[in-house]
Amino acid sequence: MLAIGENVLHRAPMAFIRELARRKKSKLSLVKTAGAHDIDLLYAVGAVKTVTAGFVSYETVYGLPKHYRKAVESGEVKTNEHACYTVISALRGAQANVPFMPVQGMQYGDLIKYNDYFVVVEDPFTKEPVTLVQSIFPDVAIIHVQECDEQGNAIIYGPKFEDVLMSRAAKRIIITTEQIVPRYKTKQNNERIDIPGFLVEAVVHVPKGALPTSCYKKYELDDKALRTFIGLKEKAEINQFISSYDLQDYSGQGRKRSW
Amino acid sequence: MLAIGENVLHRAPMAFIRELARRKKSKLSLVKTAGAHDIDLLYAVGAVKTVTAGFVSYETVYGLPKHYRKAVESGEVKTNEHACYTVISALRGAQANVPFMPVQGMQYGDLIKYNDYFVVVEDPFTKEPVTLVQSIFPDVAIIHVQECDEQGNAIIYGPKFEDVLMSRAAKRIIITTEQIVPRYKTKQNNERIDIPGFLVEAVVHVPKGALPTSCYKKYELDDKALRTFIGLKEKAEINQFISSYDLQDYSGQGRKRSW
Amino acid sequence: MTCTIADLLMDGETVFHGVSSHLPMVAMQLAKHMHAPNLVHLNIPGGVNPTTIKNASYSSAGADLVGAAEAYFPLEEIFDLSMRGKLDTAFLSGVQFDINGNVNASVIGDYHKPKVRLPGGAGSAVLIPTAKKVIIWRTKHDPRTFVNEVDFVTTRGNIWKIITPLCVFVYKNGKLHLESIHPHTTLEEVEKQTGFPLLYDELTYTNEPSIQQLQKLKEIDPKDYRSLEFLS
Amino acid sequence: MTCTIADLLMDGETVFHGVSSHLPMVAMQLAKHMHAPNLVHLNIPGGVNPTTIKNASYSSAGADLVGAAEAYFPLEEIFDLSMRGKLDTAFLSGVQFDINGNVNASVIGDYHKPKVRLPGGAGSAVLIPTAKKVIIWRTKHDPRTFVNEVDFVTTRGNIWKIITPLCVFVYKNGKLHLESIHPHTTLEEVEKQTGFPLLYDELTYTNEPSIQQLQKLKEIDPKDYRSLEFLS
Repeated sequence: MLAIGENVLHRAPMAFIRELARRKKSKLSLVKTAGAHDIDLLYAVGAVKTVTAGFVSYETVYGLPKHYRKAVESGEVKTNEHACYTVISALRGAQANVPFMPVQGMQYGDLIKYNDYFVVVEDPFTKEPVTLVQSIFPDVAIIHVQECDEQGNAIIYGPKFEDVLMSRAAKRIIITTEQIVPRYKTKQNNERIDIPGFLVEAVVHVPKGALPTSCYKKYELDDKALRTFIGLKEKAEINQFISSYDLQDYSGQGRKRSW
Repeated sequence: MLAIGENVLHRAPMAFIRELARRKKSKLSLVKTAGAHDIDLLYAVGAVKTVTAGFVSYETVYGLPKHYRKAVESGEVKTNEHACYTVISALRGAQANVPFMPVQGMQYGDLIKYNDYFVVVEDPFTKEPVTLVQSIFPDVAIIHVQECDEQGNAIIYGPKFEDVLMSRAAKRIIITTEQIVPRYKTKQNNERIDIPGFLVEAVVHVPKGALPTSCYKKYELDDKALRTFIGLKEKAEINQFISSYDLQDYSGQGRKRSW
Repeated sequence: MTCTIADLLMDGETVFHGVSSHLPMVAMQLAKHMHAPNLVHLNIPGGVNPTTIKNASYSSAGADLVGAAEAYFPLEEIFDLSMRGKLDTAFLSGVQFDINGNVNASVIGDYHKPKVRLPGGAGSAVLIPTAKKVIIWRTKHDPRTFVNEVDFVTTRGNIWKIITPLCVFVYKNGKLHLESIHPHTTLEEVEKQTGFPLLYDELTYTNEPSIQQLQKLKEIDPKDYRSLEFLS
Repeated sequence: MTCTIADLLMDGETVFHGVSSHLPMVAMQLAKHMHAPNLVHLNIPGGVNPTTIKNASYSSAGADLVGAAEAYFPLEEIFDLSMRGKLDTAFLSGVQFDINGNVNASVIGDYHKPKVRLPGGAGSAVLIPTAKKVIIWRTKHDPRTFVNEVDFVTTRGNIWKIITPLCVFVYKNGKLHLESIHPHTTLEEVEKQTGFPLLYDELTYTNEPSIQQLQKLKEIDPKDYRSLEFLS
């Protein structure tokens, strides 16, 4: 199970996502609160078995994620629908390595009836009913950051979304980064480090690695590329779209394909 | 129930604690992970009914908290002994407003046998036993910080201990601060703000408000004062010790007793 | 719609909007500039009270809201805040609504093999029950949106008002009631576009935006992001 | 004792110490400077790998450890890390220990009306069961510390080694076994000071500190903080 950092169209680890597509990964289980291009692309190449999320859609101007919808509506793949918060609770459960977390609010809807990862029990202290959500233990978290040193000490500028939580919930953490900075620089900002290096398994230098989504302080979203992707239908077109990023996605490793 | 920020001898909100003593508060319930002078002082003036903590002691060179021990051993007051982590879990429960949190590790000792805030239930997902700790809902959290603006946007430098968590778990939050800084200064550091102002009920300007404990970037611990306090026995001596801070504790309000 | 929503917000309230929420975001800024200067604006990226929303072109969940903010308080914490009963107002949406206050943001058709897979309720399933007040806004008002019975209950109840391009519904005694209709429409039009029978006591027209509001709107939202949803 | 403890630590391990823990803190720094440069030093204030501990005079939980650190990773997260099975070694202590690996840090006498209220186990009750390896150090070795039966079981089991001023115990097959005795003492002395019968197979003397270790100790801990506990 793969936890993907970022939120909707912001700081998605797209270079890593595209690499999964290039390597023809399949039957992936994905988890995140709110996804868009990342999830839609992996569905477009048939790489996904299930997605656990509270929300899957582009934002307003880009409409709905067609590839994702097509796959779900065909019955090929499964959506484990959560409220975004229950994903957060389930990841907090993994952070503390407990099997479930209690959560409020879910008792009013039918998501708890249709999904076996929710269960209602009696609170042993008050005897009132309480909803539990089963913890989600990602195998890998993939997070794109602006700054990281070679040890993996990573700093996220601007919104962190659920990335820090994911780095504590997952068994392995892979960082892709806009910039590799020297250790003395991360150390100067030691109290601002979001992910300490000793938790990190691999650091990959991928400038522009979040494109076509945005990366705060680095670049805005690539509107044209996103609209192009959304308009694609054929597998060949989609593969070509991914290939168009090949040089850029490997540029951090001196254009060698090292990951 | 009062949650007290800081850890052992560092950044304790001592001016506020002394004010509680001056006002002859009694029957207080205290919660924290690891306490020392703060808890010992409140016990010394007979202000406490219960303390919920994982550890109550001065560190090595200052020995044991005599006033606390005397009170507990006389049977006057109660200690709700936790592992420090179960206090954290219980506060996380309050943060999410759920009645309990599951926690690992406790099944090997007898704390869960002797204390009714721990209970073992069956995990409905795996059918394995799991320990629950009842959530702790502090009425007030009192936190001493280095910098805060008038709106209550507060920045803690150096270790935050459980202070940020407490500010999310408590119903009301009171900040005492070394410095009141203008809003444009906190705004420049907006991503570093630990407690946003809209959560804060009151901000009190108390330079040196953590003395005799230390305050990172401001002052070191006052060794002499601490040793003096530890040596005191009579109520009158203790009251005199507290009075010796009167001027200093009110200096932030132009030496008027405004809080 | 923006001004109608702004009028619902009170000074000092803690108010949250999510993704694809330009319209409530602009309404919150409008309220802050008019009658509610101490309103606390919360959003997904975590920017508390961003001073401007002019850079939020394609997203109401972008980093620009943190850059211009007073403090950082992200989604995770906003959910917790709502669970603690400290979130005054939440803006949420959905795809289908029925007269009983049921909200569907999940699927059209069968849950496990849907005819249409919707984006999902995001935070709705936990925020609608726990926020003190919930305002639903929806830029479509037709019989496929306001239906006799929703296909799936993502969550239900605890709705305060629903604002549409045609009218304002208020939820009371377990039912949606028509509270006011917008001046440019008619009761017949609202009836025609609503899939359930309209309940109402006294029926009024929604207040027209004031000149001051319209002027302020031009300042805070010069590029008319509030209308993005109508275009998509 | 410091050198004996340092020798137990391996390169690359993630190692935690708490309050009142100058001795293991110095041992960790010693190990880092000798054979374990990639050891990850974790502590309560959250300073990952502080470059110096020379300012930690009265406290092993002070802000100085954050000031000199590579990154920030506080107590809350260290507990979580241990729960996830990712904390390699934890240094903990206690006041009473018995042959069955029971640890008491809570009370002497009755739990609800104690003769002596001890400081409490702090993190021990959750860390001893969940850390991969637990090293207990105790600067007192007498029959009131190593007792026949503890007054209260704060936690039990999963101890790797116990280091005292006289010897090293190892916990195996559910019992504490004597592993080695320090060169300056005798088996008779250890027997006299231990409240339970000593179990041992082959008995050796603990390694003496090397000259390199002693030199390095002077550098990293010139003020001899490691001896603070012996003075109190």
